Amino acid sequence: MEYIYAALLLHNAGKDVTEDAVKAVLEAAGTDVDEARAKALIAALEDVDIEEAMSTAAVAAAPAAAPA
Amino acid sequence: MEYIYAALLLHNAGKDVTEDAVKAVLEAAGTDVDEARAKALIAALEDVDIEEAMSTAAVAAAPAAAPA
Amino acid sequence: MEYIYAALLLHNAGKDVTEDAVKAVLEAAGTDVDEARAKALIAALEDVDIEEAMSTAAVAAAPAAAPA
Amino acid sequence: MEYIYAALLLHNAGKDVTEDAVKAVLEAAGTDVDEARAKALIAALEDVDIEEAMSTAAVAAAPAAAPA
Amino acid sequence: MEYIYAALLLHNAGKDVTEDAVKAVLEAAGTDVDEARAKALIAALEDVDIEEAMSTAAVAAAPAAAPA
Amino acid sequence: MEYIYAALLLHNAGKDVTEDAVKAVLEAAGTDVDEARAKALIAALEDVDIEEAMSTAAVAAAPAAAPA
Amino acid sequence: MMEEELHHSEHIPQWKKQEIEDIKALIEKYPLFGIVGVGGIPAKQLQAMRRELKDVAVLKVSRNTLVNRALEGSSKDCSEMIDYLNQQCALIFTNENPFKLYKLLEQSKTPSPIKAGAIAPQDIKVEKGPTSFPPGPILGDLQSAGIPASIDGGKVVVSENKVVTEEGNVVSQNLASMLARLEIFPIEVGLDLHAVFEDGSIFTPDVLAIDNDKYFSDIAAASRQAFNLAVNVAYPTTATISTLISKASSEAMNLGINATVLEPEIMDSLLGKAHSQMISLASAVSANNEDAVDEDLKS
Repeated sequence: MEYIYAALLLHNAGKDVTEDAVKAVLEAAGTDVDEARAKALIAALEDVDIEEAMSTAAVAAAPAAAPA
Repeated sequence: MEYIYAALLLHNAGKDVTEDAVKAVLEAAGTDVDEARAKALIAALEDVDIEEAMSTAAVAAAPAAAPA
Repeated sequence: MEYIYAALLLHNAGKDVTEDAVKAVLEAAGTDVDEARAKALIAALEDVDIEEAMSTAAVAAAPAAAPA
Repeated sequence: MEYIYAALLLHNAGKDVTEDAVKAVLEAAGTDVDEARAKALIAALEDVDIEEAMSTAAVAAAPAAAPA
Repeated sequence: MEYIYAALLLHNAGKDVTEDAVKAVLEAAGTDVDEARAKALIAALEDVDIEEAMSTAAVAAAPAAAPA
Repeated sequence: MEYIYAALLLHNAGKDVTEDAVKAVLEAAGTDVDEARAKALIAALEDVDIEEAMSTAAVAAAPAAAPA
Repeated sequence: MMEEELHHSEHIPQWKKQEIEDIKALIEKYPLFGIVGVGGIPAKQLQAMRRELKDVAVLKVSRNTLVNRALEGSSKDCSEMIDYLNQQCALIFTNENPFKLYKLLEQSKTPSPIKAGAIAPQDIKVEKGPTSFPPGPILGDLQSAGIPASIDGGKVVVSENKVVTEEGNVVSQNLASMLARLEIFPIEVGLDLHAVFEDGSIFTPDVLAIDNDKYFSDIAAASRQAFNLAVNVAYPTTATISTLISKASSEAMNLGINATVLEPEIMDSLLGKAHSQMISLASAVSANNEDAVDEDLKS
């Protein structure tokens, strides 16, 4: 998941999520960076609205134990 | 949330979540690092089992669909 | 409500929720303390499992906050 | 959560939620105060409408709050 | 399940799921192909809608928790 | 998702999921192979117990069976 | 010996030779053919089936001896199909695939009465309920056949649900007759596919029966497995990227809230959480002593 975290970190910091940016962040975290995985990530993110995908998270979080 | 993502990133990479590590990651992301925020993060995470905390649902699915 | 928050605070700090403790906290907050209420609270707490009351609290998904 | 309880306690008592106020309350409760966290709290609260945050929670908490 | 995987691979790649295509894929994967099973698959797919079957999987994976 | 199905196919056939194997399968399916994606897949699968990963329910949010 | 053979072949009637050639021609013409059992099918039903299938299949009824010769002599090397020939068979020719053919034939079967002396293919039951018969000798006939019957409301009724004969039993004449009169049809009668020959392969019913439900659920299962694998290894593709982002976001929220990380974006949730806890504790407390809480918190 580290590639995803890197992307969201950049997004949250208001930076462009690019291959180089992701690589820099991962290297700083001490992770071995696989070029292909970084590429694949950026490609997958192309048509995605990150904000929208993140707000789905709020709903997808675990259900409230049904009130008795 | 970028400080939190930095923590997730380091945790995922098997590194200790220290002030310096967090700073390095955020700097690599091109963000100005707020020393206090970094310190506060590390203080909050002291004695926290990150693996467990990230997997335990903290939030219920909102019945009042949270206004965007 | 501040009496309840005081109780939660003391409980979280691992301290006994006594009349004196509650009074000390409220005074530190700069509030006048109603002795009778403080007494009533402590008495009422006797048969209450604070930990349990806290865990049954439902937590809602907050609005997806815009990146800082 | 002690920082949050302290903030809400002050808010409910009609007091300003400042670093010093929060520290005083936490000390009175016998909690060790982390300067950075107190700072972070105040900073994080800057653009937050406490009343609003709590009313969102109230909607969600309602079912859980039905007295036993 | 290899015949199913082959069919879904072709389907996902936007290719027609034919006997020859399935056989080619399975052979490339180093699997022995049973003519009858390949034929049976294609015959079954005349009445079984892949998209429909796949969307059942999506529903099943969703959190059971849709709040009432 | 055709790269994933190629992996499932090879795994099912008891073969190693290598870049060349995946490419062979996809070529047999008549698809153009994106070298980077094949590499990214293999990298993601490193040290992964495929049997376990395919049987463990991935997180809540369900796909709307989107063709990859 | 040779002389005898020659002598014998001279006496094969032309029509037989022609028939053999006709069969061979059909075998040649169609991509596949099957051998079907036609025993026990009333002529009318056979005709009906022939009509029903006419757009997809050609049925040819011939003497087995002639079919035998055709199979042996066919250029398609299908003599092994002879194994599937027995009494009362016919050939069926079609352009459809073997599975479709099997399905069509199964679908064209109809429920039919069971004959006396036949073996029950499954337990045969009667169900409680009315019949159309007025009281009369039929009552005694039903009862002697083992069917529980009585008079009710001026009509003969079957008085309870009962298995009147078990699978494998021979059906008596009396029972067969009574079941028919009650219009209970326990047998599926139709063209019984013994085997299909296509492209050098022979397919038998055990291979040809397709369970659509199983295919459906297998596809669903495979789809789930693929999704599971992709998300669990964080493989980013159009189908998984939203879920992966969502997952990471949830994990960040979880960590932030559970560890009380005082970040702006989760303040609302943290405040909300504290508030909820306060309400929960307050209601527990006020249940014990109303005076312990504010006016607005009193339950």
